[in-house]
Amino acid sequence: MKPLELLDGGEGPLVGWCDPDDFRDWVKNNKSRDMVDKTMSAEEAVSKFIKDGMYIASGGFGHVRVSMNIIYEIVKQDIKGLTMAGKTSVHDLDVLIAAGSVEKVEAGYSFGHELRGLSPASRRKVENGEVKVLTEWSNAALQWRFKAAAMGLPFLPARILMGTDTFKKSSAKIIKDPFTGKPLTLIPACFPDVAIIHVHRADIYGNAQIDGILVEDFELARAAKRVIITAEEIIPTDKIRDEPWRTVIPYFLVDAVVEQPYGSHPCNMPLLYYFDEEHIAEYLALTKTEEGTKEYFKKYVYGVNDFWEYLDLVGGIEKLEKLKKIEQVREKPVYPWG
Amino acid sequence: MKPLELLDGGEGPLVGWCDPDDFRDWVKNNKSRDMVDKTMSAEEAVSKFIKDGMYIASGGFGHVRVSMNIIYEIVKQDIKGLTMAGKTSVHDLDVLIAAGSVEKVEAGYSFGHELRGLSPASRRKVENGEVKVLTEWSNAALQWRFKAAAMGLPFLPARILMGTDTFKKSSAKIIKDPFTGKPLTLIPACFPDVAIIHVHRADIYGNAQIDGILVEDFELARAAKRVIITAEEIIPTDKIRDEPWRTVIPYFLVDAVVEQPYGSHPCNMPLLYYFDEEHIAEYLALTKTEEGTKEYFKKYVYGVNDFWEYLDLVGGIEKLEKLKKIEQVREKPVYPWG
Amino acid sequence: MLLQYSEAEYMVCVAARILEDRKSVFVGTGMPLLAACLAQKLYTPNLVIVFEAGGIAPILPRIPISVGESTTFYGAIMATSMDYVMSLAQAGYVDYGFLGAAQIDPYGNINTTVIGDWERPKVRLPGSGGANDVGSLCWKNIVLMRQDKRRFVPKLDFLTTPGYLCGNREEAGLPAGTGPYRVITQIGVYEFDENTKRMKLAALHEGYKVEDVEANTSFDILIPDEIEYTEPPTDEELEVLKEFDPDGILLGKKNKK
Amino acid sequence: MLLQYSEAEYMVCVAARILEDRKSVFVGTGMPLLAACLAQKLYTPNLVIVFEAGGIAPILPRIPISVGESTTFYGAIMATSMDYVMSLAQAGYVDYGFLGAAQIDPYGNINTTVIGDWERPKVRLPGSGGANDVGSLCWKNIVLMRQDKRRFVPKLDFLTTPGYLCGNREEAGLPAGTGPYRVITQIGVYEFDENTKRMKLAALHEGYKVEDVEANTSFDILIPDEIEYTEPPTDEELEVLKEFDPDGILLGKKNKK
Repeated sequence: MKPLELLDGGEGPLVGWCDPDDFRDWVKNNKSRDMVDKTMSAEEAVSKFIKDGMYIASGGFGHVRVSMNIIYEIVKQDIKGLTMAGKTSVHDLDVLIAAGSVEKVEAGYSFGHELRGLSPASRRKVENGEVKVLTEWSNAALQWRFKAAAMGLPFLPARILMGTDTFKKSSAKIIKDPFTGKPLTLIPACFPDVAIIHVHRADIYGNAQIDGILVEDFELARAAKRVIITAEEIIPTDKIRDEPWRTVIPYFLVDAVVEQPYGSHPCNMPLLYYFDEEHIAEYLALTKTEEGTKEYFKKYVYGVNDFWEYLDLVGGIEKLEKLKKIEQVREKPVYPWG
Repeated sequence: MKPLELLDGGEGPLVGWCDPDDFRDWVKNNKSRDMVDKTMSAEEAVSKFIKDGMYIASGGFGHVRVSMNIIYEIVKQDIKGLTMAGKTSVHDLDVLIAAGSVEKVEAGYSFGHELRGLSPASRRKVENGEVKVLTEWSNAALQWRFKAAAMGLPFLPARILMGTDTFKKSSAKIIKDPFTGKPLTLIPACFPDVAIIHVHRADIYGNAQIDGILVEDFELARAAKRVIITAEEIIPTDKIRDEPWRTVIPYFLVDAVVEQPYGSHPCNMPLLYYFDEEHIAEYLALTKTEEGTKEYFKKYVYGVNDFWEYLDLVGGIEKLEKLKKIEQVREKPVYPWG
Repeated sequence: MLLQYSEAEYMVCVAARILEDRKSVFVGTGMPLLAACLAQKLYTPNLVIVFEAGGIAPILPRIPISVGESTTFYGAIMATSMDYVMSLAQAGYVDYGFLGAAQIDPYGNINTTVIGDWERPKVRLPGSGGANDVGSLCWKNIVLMRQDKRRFVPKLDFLTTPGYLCGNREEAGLPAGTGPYRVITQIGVYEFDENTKRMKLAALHEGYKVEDVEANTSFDILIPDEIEYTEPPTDEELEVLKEFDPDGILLGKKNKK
Repeated sequence: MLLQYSEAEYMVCVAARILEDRKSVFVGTGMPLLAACLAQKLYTPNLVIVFEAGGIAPILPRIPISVGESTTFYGAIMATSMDYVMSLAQAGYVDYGFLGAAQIDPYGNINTTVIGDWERPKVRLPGSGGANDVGSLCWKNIVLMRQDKRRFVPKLDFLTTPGYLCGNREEAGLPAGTGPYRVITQIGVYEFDENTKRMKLAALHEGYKVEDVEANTSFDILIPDEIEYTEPPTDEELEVLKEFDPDGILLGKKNKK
């Protein structure tokens, strides 16, 4: 047999990876195939499934379709030492860094708020060493890491990263492909301890539907060891069974189902409500300092009893209806950061 | 760098594979991004895109959602020397073998009609050497070959085939995975020359929707160099744009769009019409001999001017309505082969 | 002894009783599907049926004759793709698989590709289909097949789907902890010796003797000191089977082979 | 000279004129999206806009501020996933990509990760995001960025996304025939020498001189013998930009940097 060549290896630590045989054992022993009611409160879901030091990943993309009620609950329960996938993780990651919950990041797109500018809190903490960037990736690399995991594989090949420092700071490898004879990157699987995914609707067992683009949640839900679903609404299972082709996440992947209308606020929920740019601007302004950051969390996380109170505080039904109108292109957005 | 080990290689020929860089060049030069009307007759689609000696793959699964109007047209135009992917290809492959169009097969599940028994025509021709089985695969292996191609990759890893004669007669390889240190199969991509996919509806540009399971058509449409879509109905592009999450095949993958209601007959079209078991039984009975096979084609392919005449011949609207009732569980199926 | 029930019915009933509740099972049409339906109705109401073409946990309005037809996703919790369900199996989500076979060897490896030489076969069979995938990726595989000396052979004409290979299944790279679990024939049920991974009689069906096993096997098969017996189909089981397959389409066919 | 239009508007208009009709383009929000929209409106009506989060060919009701928000699949021909669009790009279906950068080197490699040392950065930037993917997989990449001596550097603080690497892009395994195509700054447009793969002035914007290029570049940049000039934004272009971005949200922001 001809020897295959391993050409290069990233120097970054292999985080979130495990032997697919170990993941299979986890699935066998911990993921029930039984259809049982998994509805619970955000408080219960976080205290049950998210522990200090875990590797977490959040669904959606940037400020779009993010489970903010779970993010705030992580802050409230003062979970520490988390590692988070920076898979165009923006507001969610920034809030958890600002709160001191996330201490390590696998960076894809992180520490920025797209057009809104860089994240004051994340920049401060990364630059002063409080938060450690473990590895660098691209967006495609991170989602293919989840896809490899979803497929029960140790890696997926890809034609990216070669020749760059992004590769050097990753844990990918480059081989000489035995079919083409050309260099090919192998992207290691990533099996997060917990994925937190906000969806349009789910039944009590966790069968979930998402409207519009899936980003990488189709894969992430299978990659993670535990999946917390938050849903804009709980629907009867009959509705799932009426259109089974609309199921994006089947129940046996899911460990907790939390019903929370407007659960993505201040982020966008496609077709339902737009970004609350005023709130995001307030957050970005306050998190410029440590004091302001404390003020933000005191007001919006510690100062409210639950997400309903939070929704009242950020403007209540009037604000939410306005965000709905903007989302549905019936009203012009406002960009206070412009 | 540690040398990687190439542990084993299948002895089968590497069919349908090309360097992903060559496929990229094909895509650059031959797949237009322009939205142009691609509707044409089955006759035109076949004469334009299917040439002697090509590698073809048919969508759907077994006797389900198969583009029979194109299959019959291939017979009618007497295309020869085709290689076909036996990806649970059943009736389509058997008809093309019986007619002498397909001469080589990459076998996954082939030469059988599931519960209906083995294919008389295919068995005869494989056993007497008229048809050559090039390679052996499993169903998952073949669809991952298409998935690798769809992703623009030379291969996908998988944990199947190891240790078997199926592997030996494939063109897969086994390496020592650099992450786990365990043997891992590499499934080479497969880029068919033409894929023929029957769908529920499409617009004139080729944006296509499929109801129910996708089998492997989501991947196959991207893997093939040319894609012929046949559709139960053509719909306005507005309907596609109203629900873009229902698009399974976007227009820029598609080269021809043929509108043909009941185009899957005698195969099943999910939610629309059931298998025509009487017709399949007639086919299976006639193809027991070469004479019977000729008779079948004389009657149902050469003896009709188009697919409409064929539909009349197999029982017309009354038969089709009956198959609809069976499909929609309003009437009991008949199984003449039972 | 075959007055009240056929051999196929006996096999299906025994298979149904082996399945566990709250587990998932990859099924093909015919006997495996009937066994899964029977189990779901009588013994394992929460059994999750998965079809290789993409249907997951349907409410079957009648017995599908193809694993890709629409009844396989009728009222399902998900209608997805082959990649999705095969990936689920590869990631460890599918507990049981059912396989049929033309030949089996002492390690539970099976042949569904050719009888005779591969280049110029005496009988060309359909090939692996999903069998190699099911046999590689599910946690426990159950083989349902007719037993005779030409089918229970020391060396297969073609090794389509892995059992324990030569006892080295895991070293070959197949997922750890997987492999053939039971073989069910018209004569009895077989398991695999924990150490040698070779086939071993687990139980005889009513009316059969150890000599029948030996007379229908071309290799040395392990026979335990104490012989256990399976229960024949109960009236309740037979009634349910009749309900699912009133015309004997699925079982009648198998009997003729 | 910047009375009627801003530098950002000039850059967007030049970018829009570079795109070809009947081609596909990967866009991020901000300047790239405005350039694509402007091109679609005036020059390349059949330009196919692709967003990395999954939206393909939408009918934009307004300018999205995130590449994942719902307007990116409003009236689209497909609303799919990141895997799908990245796979399309990997298979050669995406013709153009747009990239921004904090630093660029003579080979068109770019940095969007850190200024200073990676371990303890002076400025931590967002990282690659989709940039490494776009820069690796699209056929032709266009970089839009501000030019000065700290940004046009001989050696990047961090090589986030490949240009021509050291001229060995293809040998490194990146898809054949791909690479940076143009760099557009406030001063001019740059291309890459066919042989050396090093950056070369293609055209200056109105009002700029070769000395401005040299004063704002920290490496030897190739200057052709004959200098070409770009056309400044036309009134028609500026009107269309105003229509798309009436409040200057997307361009105003860029100007402030």
